[in-house]
Amino acid sequence: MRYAPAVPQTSKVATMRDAIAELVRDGDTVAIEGFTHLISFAAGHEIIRQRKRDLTLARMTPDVIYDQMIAAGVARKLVFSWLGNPGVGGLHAIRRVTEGVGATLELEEYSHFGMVARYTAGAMNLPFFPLRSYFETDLPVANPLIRTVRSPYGDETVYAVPPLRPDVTIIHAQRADAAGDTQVWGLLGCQKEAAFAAERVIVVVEELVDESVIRADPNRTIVPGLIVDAVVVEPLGAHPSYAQGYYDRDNRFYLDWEAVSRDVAALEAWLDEWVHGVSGRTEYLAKLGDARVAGLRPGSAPSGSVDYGSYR
Amino acid sequence: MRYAPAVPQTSKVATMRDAIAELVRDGDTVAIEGFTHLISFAAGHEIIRQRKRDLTLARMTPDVIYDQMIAAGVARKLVFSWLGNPGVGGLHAIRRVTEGVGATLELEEYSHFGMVARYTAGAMNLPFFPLRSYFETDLPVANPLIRTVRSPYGDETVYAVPPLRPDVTIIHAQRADAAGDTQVWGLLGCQKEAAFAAERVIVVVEELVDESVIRADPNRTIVPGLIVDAVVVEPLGAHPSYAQGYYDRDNRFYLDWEAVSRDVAALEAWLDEWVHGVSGRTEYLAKLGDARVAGLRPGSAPSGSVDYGSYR
Amino acid sequence: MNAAEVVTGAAFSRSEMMIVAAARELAEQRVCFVGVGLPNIAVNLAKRTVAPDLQLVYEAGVFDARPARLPLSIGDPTIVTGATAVTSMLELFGYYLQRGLIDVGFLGAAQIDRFGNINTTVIGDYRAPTTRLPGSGGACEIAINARQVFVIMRQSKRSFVERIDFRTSPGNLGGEDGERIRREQGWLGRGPSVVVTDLGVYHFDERGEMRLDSLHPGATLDAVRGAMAWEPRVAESLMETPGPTADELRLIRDELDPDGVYTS
Amino acid sequence: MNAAEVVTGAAFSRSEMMIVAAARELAEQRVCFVGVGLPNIAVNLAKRTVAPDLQLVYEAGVFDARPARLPLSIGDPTIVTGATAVTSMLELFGYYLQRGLIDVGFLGAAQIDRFGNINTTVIGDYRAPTTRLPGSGGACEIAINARQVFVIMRQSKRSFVERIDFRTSPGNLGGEDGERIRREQGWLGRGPSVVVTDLGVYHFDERGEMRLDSLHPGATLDAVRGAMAWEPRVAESLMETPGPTADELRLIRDELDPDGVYTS
Repeated sequence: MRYAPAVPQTSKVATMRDAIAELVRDGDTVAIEGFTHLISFAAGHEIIRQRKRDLTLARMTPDVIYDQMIAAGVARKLVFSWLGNPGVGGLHAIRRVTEGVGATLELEEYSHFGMVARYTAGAMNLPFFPLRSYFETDLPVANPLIRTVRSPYGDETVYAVPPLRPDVTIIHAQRADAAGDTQVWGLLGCQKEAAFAAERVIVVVEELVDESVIRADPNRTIVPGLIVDAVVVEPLGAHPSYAQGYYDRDNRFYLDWEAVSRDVAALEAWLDEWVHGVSGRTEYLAKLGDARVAGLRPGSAPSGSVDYGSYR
Repeated sequence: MRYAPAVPQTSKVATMRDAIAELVRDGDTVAIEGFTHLISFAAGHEIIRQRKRDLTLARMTPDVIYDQMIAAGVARKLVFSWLGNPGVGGLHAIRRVTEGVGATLELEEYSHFGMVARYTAGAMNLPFFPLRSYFETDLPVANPLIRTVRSPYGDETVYAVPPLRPDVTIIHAQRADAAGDTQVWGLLGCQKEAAFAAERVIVVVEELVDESVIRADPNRTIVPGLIVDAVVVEPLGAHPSYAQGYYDRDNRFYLDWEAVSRDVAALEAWLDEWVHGVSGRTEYLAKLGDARVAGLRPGSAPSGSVDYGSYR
Repeated sequence: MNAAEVVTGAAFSRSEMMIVAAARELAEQRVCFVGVGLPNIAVNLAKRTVAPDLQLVYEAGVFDARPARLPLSIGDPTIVTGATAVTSMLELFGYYLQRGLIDVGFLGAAQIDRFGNINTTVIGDYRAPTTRLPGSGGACEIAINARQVFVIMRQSKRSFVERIDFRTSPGNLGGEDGERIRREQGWLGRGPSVVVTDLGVYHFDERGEMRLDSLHPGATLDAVRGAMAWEPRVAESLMETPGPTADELRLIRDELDPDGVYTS
Repeated sequence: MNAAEVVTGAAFSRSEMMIVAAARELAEQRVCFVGVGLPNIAVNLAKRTVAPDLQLVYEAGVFDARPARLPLSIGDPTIVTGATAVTSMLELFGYYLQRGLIDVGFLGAAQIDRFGNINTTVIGDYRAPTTRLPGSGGACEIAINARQVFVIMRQSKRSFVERIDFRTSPGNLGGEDGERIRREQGWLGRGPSVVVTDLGVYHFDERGEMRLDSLHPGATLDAVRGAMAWEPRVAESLMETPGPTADELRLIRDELDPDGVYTS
């Protein structure tokens, strides 16, 4: 049985420059998600280059990329659950604008499960999501959006968080087709929830693949093209974070960031050199050098194939 | 880097007879889950053979297997969201005990999303799960456990369902290791949620595989051995339903069931011949015959392999 | 379609005409949630004719299925192999349907009233029914959350009733009152917008009431009135539904339903 | 362990002793939720020594990890490759942690009080802190939902305080009042049960207060008192922690932390 030849789906493949220019607007709530791996540094840098302003940045773990973005002045507010340079230490640009009486960055703070639950409420179009966190803590005092809700079954009272609905969610993934059907393996984080919760979605990928690759293994798809507005092909776009199966974390970078981030002048110089000083990811990678990238490649650990069966 | 030689994990592999005898008790709430595929007919038949009584049977779609179990008298109550012989028609044994004033089977009825949400609340240890179903319908009237809950953000009121926590959940899967780490591809239904919600879990599989097969592709694992009490190896244990990649639905069986199910005597004779008259799945399959099984095998449609990378 | 291709006379059954008319309503639609039974064949016909890019969503957890045969049920393995995405049902109902990503929910019904309220639960009293029907399945939430709802069902005085015995899925609320209810409860959907039967095609007017817009070839207004329990509103410009094309009939008979399960 | 293997004197650092003592507490435990920082190395040491069958859960969504190297962070790719299961964080926090499947949540802390209440949010006033710390991450829900909580941290008058500046994660409620609160709010966990520092090992008494049960080699009660802001309860039968074995030190120095990130 054959289908009538379909009108080819419009490709959503775009350059990073165009995707950010068209889909990220001053004042937006922007979520760049990816827990430890698949963090779209490439998109963050382009947002800095285009000098976006007044963004509310949402992310479970504002790490080095948000330190860079906040240092560059794109944000007015941060919505988060853990703030740090993972495995290394603090984020000094963010500390400078959040410590003391002159703090200029507005914070809205949850726990990890609270953030996940917020994205999930957004993805499910629910007015709230219930959870058992926050009992006997100061978090609901610090953040009045963490509220209680009484169960309609018995007396139990649990906490609730409100939906988070980013204007734009940006995720990095191993592969997608031109329509935006996106697959990830390894850590899944909250990318699916953050994408479904958003108004607009940008997917950045290591590889653009034919639709048939996606359709051969539909259980790996985390985001359908249906909700994707742009597909940006940017290999190594998650450097210095990692992409499972493609490259390791560039730990030297994370270690080096400690000193850069502590020193305002050094940080400015870094942004000038590595963000404003390059036109995009291709130049960034050329600057980084092949040798450094080669050192990040992992050995092979194939998943093996399963059979979906052909049913005609 | 090597691990100290681990104490070998106790194998959970059991016969169906032992698993059902030890883990399913009279009066239990039992959920055999699997949406259209991977329905554990083998476990249902063993429950009939062991003449379990007073069960509350939960399942989104009570189909032929529950028609057989209810005809055999194992159940006092049914918790469900859709009742029928999929693609064929009604379930006449169930209709006989639910129609008219002499109805003897207690019903507790939801919609699909309501049932999924109940399992999810059970799996998450939540006192309720909110959803936007049931507005302007008679379902909350028919089932007073469907209640409203007011959002702590604004005036919005949505519906809620209570957690479903089966005493035993039984799922069929393509493969597991001896510790019960279980992988499924194709439809995922609500098996994961139903398993995590349960007190005890029985997994029935097409194939028992080495732990290394599971660990090669951890994203495919839907249920960890941690929550599994018994692993039963029962190839074709989902017949006449299907197992993605292994066999197709035996549609002739579903069509034939219409006439069998309408006729009390025919149904009794069927149970005597195919359930009580065999000692277990091996005899059932021998009776069924190789030719019939061969006709159900699909062609091949491999997923392809992805690389997780080796990080040492 | 090309009128020259239209098959006339008794060369097609009323069920075939119903399925063809239902499929044609899907032209221009993008994402369709496929219900059990008749919707399954109508939507699969649309995918092969007027709406090749239609993305089929099955409640079993499948997005953008490309079934290589007519699925025997809405959980058939043929809807999985070659699909774009397979998800848990929690995500399918939560992230796709309740999130508002479904353009059309396509449902069948046992009973319907003039406002498109649907009963698939019981005939008679809920506690002691004369007929126990399947129940909601996903219909209740599809009716509430899909942007619009299409219904396909055979029409009779028993199915087109003044008052349904049980409201499984809410209808077209219509009017200002409906707008208010939707707003207060955060509904995304507009409810039923099309009902296709074996006699004709109905849409809904501004008050949310069903209106006969098209009569199938061979059907008459009297036949329609004889197959429903209320006096129908009829469009001023009542049309005749163009009959099935040879291609549509071939697809139904040779590919989709060679055993005549849906069309007998 | 075999006492003959124990390394004595200054052949190990206080940090090494702390990590070793923390790892040993995991003997007999089955499922451990691994927190950021020091817990990561302590748990990975336990997996190689006293608890080879320990199933490591990482909040990144990994169950039963078998890291081939010390993970650089709790989301390192080495915790994924070869794991038993990888799930979304919604499922990890919901189906594993909140469901009550975690035996031990292993946390670090910036400040702790005598009842094990933990602060990882701010030093100073929340709105204008002198030091902005990372915040909860998963710690708040781990403290509430894990069956018990182990804490590893260096001890000082700044970290062991009379009153923490912000309560990020609740402590050991203790006593009848604690039981009531747990029951009313449906808590599954008992809160902190072990605190391991660079000076000793504490458990909690029936009122939920920390009690020094073991002093590390070379540490004195005076040193302990000098490194905390309240007068500690001390076990009548105060023990000396057996020093690290050569194997434990080799694992830390050669395999787990060759660069001395955690042990310097």
